[in-house]
Amino acid sequence: MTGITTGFGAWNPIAWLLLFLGLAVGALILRRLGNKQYKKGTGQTKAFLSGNEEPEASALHVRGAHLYWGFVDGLSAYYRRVRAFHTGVLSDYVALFVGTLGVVLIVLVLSR
Amino acid sequence: MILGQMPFVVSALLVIVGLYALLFKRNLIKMVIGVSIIETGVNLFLVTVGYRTGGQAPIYTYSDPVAFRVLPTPQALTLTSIVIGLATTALLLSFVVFIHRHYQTLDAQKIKELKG
Amino acid sequence: MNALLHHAPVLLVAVPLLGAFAVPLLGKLGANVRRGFVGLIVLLTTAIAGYLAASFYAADASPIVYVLGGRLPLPSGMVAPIRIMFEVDGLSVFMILITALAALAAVLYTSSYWKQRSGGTLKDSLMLLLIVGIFGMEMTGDLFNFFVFLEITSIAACSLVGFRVWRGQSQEAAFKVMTLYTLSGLFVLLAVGLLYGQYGGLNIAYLATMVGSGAAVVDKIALALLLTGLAMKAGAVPMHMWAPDAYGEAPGAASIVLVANSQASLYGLFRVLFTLYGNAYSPQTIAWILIALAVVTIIVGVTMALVQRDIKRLIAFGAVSQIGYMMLAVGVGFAAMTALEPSSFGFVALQGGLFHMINDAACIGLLFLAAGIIIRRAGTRDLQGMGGLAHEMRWTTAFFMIGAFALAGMPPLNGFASKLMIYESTFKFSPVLAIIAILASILLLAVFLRAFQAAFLGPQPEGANASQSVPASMLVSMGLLALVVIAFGLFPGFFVDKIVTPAANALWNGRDAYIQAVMLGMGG
Amino acid sequence: MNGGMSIIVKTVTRFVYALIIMFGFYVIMHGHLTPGGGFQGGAVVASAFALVLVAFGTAGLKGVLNRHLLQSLEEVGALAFLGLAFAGIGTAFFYNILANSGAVFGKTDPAVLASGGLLPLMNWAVGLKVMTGIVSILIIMIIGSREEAVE
Repeated sequence: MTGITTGFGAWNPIAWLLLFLGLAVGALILRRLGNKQYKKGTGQTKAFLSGNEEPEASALHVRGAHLYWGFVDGLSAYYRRVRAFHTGVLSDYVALFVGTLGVVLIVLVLSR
Repeated sequence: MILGQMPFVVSALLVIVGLYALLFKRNLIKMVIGVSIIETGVNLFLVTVGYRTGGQAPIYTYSDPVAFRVLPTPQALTLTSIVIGLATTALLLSFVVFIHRHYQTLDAQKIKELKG
Repeated sequence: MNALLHHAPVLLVAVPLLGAFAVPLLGKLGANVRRGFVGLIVLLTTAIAGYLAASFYAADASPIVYVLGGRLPLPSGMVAPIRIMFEVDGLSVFMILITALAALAAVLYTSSYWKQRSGGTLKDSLMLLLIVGIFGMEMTGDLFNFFVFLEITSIAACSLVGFRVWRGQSQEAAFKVMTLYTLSGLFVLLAVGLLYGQYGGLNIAYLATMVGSGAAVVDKIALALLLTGLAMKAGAVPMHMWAPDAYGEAPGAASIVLVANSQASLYGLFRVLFTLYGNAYSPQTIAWILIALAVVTIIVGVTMALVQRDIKRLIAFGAVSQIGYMMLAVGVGFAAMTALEPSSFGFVALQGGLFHMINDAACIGLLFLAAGIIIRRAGTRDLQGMGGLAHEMRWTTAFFMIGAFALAGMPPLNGFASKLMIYESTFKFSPVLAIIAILASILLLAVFLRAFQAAFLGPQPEGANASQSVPASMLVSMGLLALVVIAFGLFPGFFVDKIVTPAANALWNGRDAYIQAVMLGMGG
Repeated sequence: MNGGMSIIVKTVTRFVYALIIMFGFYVIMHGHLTPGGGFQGGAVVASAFALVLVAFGTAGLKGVLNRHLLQSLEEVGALAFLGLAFAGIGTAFFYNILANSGAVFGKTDPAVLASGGLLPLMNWAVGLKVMTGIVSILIIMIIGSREEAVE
């Protein structure tokens, strides 16, 4: 009753949750087995940046607008086109609407 | 026969004229007028669809009870659509008033703060 | 059949309409009276919707016909059924549930949102009018009344978008949206006129029996007008430009009702394709038009969302891409249904697409409501200028996370269940489409992680006004949606069985039942 | 705008506007018998006010029309319409309970003003809503454009 079958596979969230919880418990157990010998507050727990001083968290923080800069830059050819496509001019909106209507109309009338 | 098709031709022309205004006119008021013209074209089309040769107007009071009367549905549709058109035009024009107040222009090409 | 159940379809429209007209009068008695009244009206409407749905599913899920100003059977001697009718089948009930959920969440949220600003009276009135229009679109059995309700939603929705008259952008958005909505409405009206001229009737069931018997070109032109006009109102690329403007500029609570409005247009599209036209004209072509629009919508929606800086526009582009998933699933379903040998994966695709509609309404609604709080707290819509809100807004953070993860299809939330159904059935149909859908879904997760990181993590920027606390009613409203998201996620089988399958059945093989419900009610 | 138009327009308006209002009410009243009805009649009545506004400027209507009163009347018209629709809920929404009943508006013979059941009442309700609605749209738009001139 809780799950769904798609005809090729099945999905049961309760079973998934049980599995997830089991794995989580297993992971915690593994973590408990780890080494507790390190000393807090010393160099052992600090980030190592090639020996440089670690900057403050606020200076390291990447704000929202800059996230995925690399991804967007890599696709810049696509983004240039698709952003130019969103002109913000009402006439273009209407033109796209009427153009789509025209294409759909032609395809439908030509189909048998 | 061709004359009988004239109203359809005219309504198609009206729609095209209205679309022309929407596509190529830069003044917002003219674009609103374009919307109104398309509306008129569609309304004319609806009225024409309801026309039957020799049919009487469906006004019960004065018509001969056995007369061949047209179905009043298209007229009712047209009236409803006119009423809706009035509301739409009023709303569009009030937006234009406010746009002019904020942007100091009515040029559709310049009103594009929202893009991308 | 008792009286309340008998009148339930019309009451769903009449009660909010009464509310919309009475609110301005009651508003003169004071804001609290008005707010209580609006809450009462919406609760009543939701209760009627719930009751209608419960009785509908408890019975044999056959279509209910309600004749305004008369009764079935209609007077004898008519060729076509000339009455204003509501016809409610499985799909309508499903859409009614979505709308009721959105309306309830929006009104709960809004009950405290406008305390500081004036003009709440008009906003409540418009919101109720929008709800009236959406319910009407989803229930009407008459093509012309579909147009009328479409225009009601257009006018109410655009007034809501342009409600903040002190913002230039909101006026710009409202003007653009109104022009496009009007144009689409006029195209729909033109199609209605064409069909009326051809067959002399407006009833959807009657027209469905006649389509194909007249001039094919006229039918096809009408179909193209209806398809494009309704796809535009649903927000399909390349006609989606209005959607980010409208969703972005509408007040927070109105955005969720606007999403329900888009879905109602999608409902209209499905009704036209499956019930009105069936497989009268080259259904494979139509299905592929739908699929092509859907693929472009998914890709453009999600990639544009990735580069938005305005948080509401970001969510809005996400909403656009989700419309693509629904169209993809239903397009695949339509193609499978009208294929020479219908195969069961098409039905799964339909189920998935419809299930995704209600999931999308809940998740996108949750995100828009959370975004409203974020904007109010951060004092900006720009992702660059906000941050660190997780420190003091634990509930909002949790709700935003639930909405984002669910929409991006993370197990075990509801978005995963519906998307899984879409992926697997689409994969069977065409692997490339499924791969595009999955990749876009991953990208969508990245989009919302970006919004989440920007708004909630990191240090707070200078000058954030941290004094305001989130009103309880907003948290309750978001909690309601989050509950729906989690419940649908944990028990997808139950909900698919109960509410989605009747809706999918109405599309898959319910055409005859829909027609018969009206045509058998005609006098001899 | 405040000065209004020329003396000719003003004089003609004085003659005509009452006639237009009367004609509008006639159209509303006979909505169930002849072409026309609530919306058309209401629009005609509102056009009389529009004429006065154009001829005399905004000063012409100052004090005569109160925007809040107009909006309240508009809501009353809408509620009356909806209430009449609810009146037939025993059978169906919008069911015409008065038609052919022989009672107040229920005369059965055609071309009588007191026929048509709820229809004439609905015409009045719609007429009230439309005339007040259009007049308040006019007033609001004039106020809107005037503030703009001040800026």
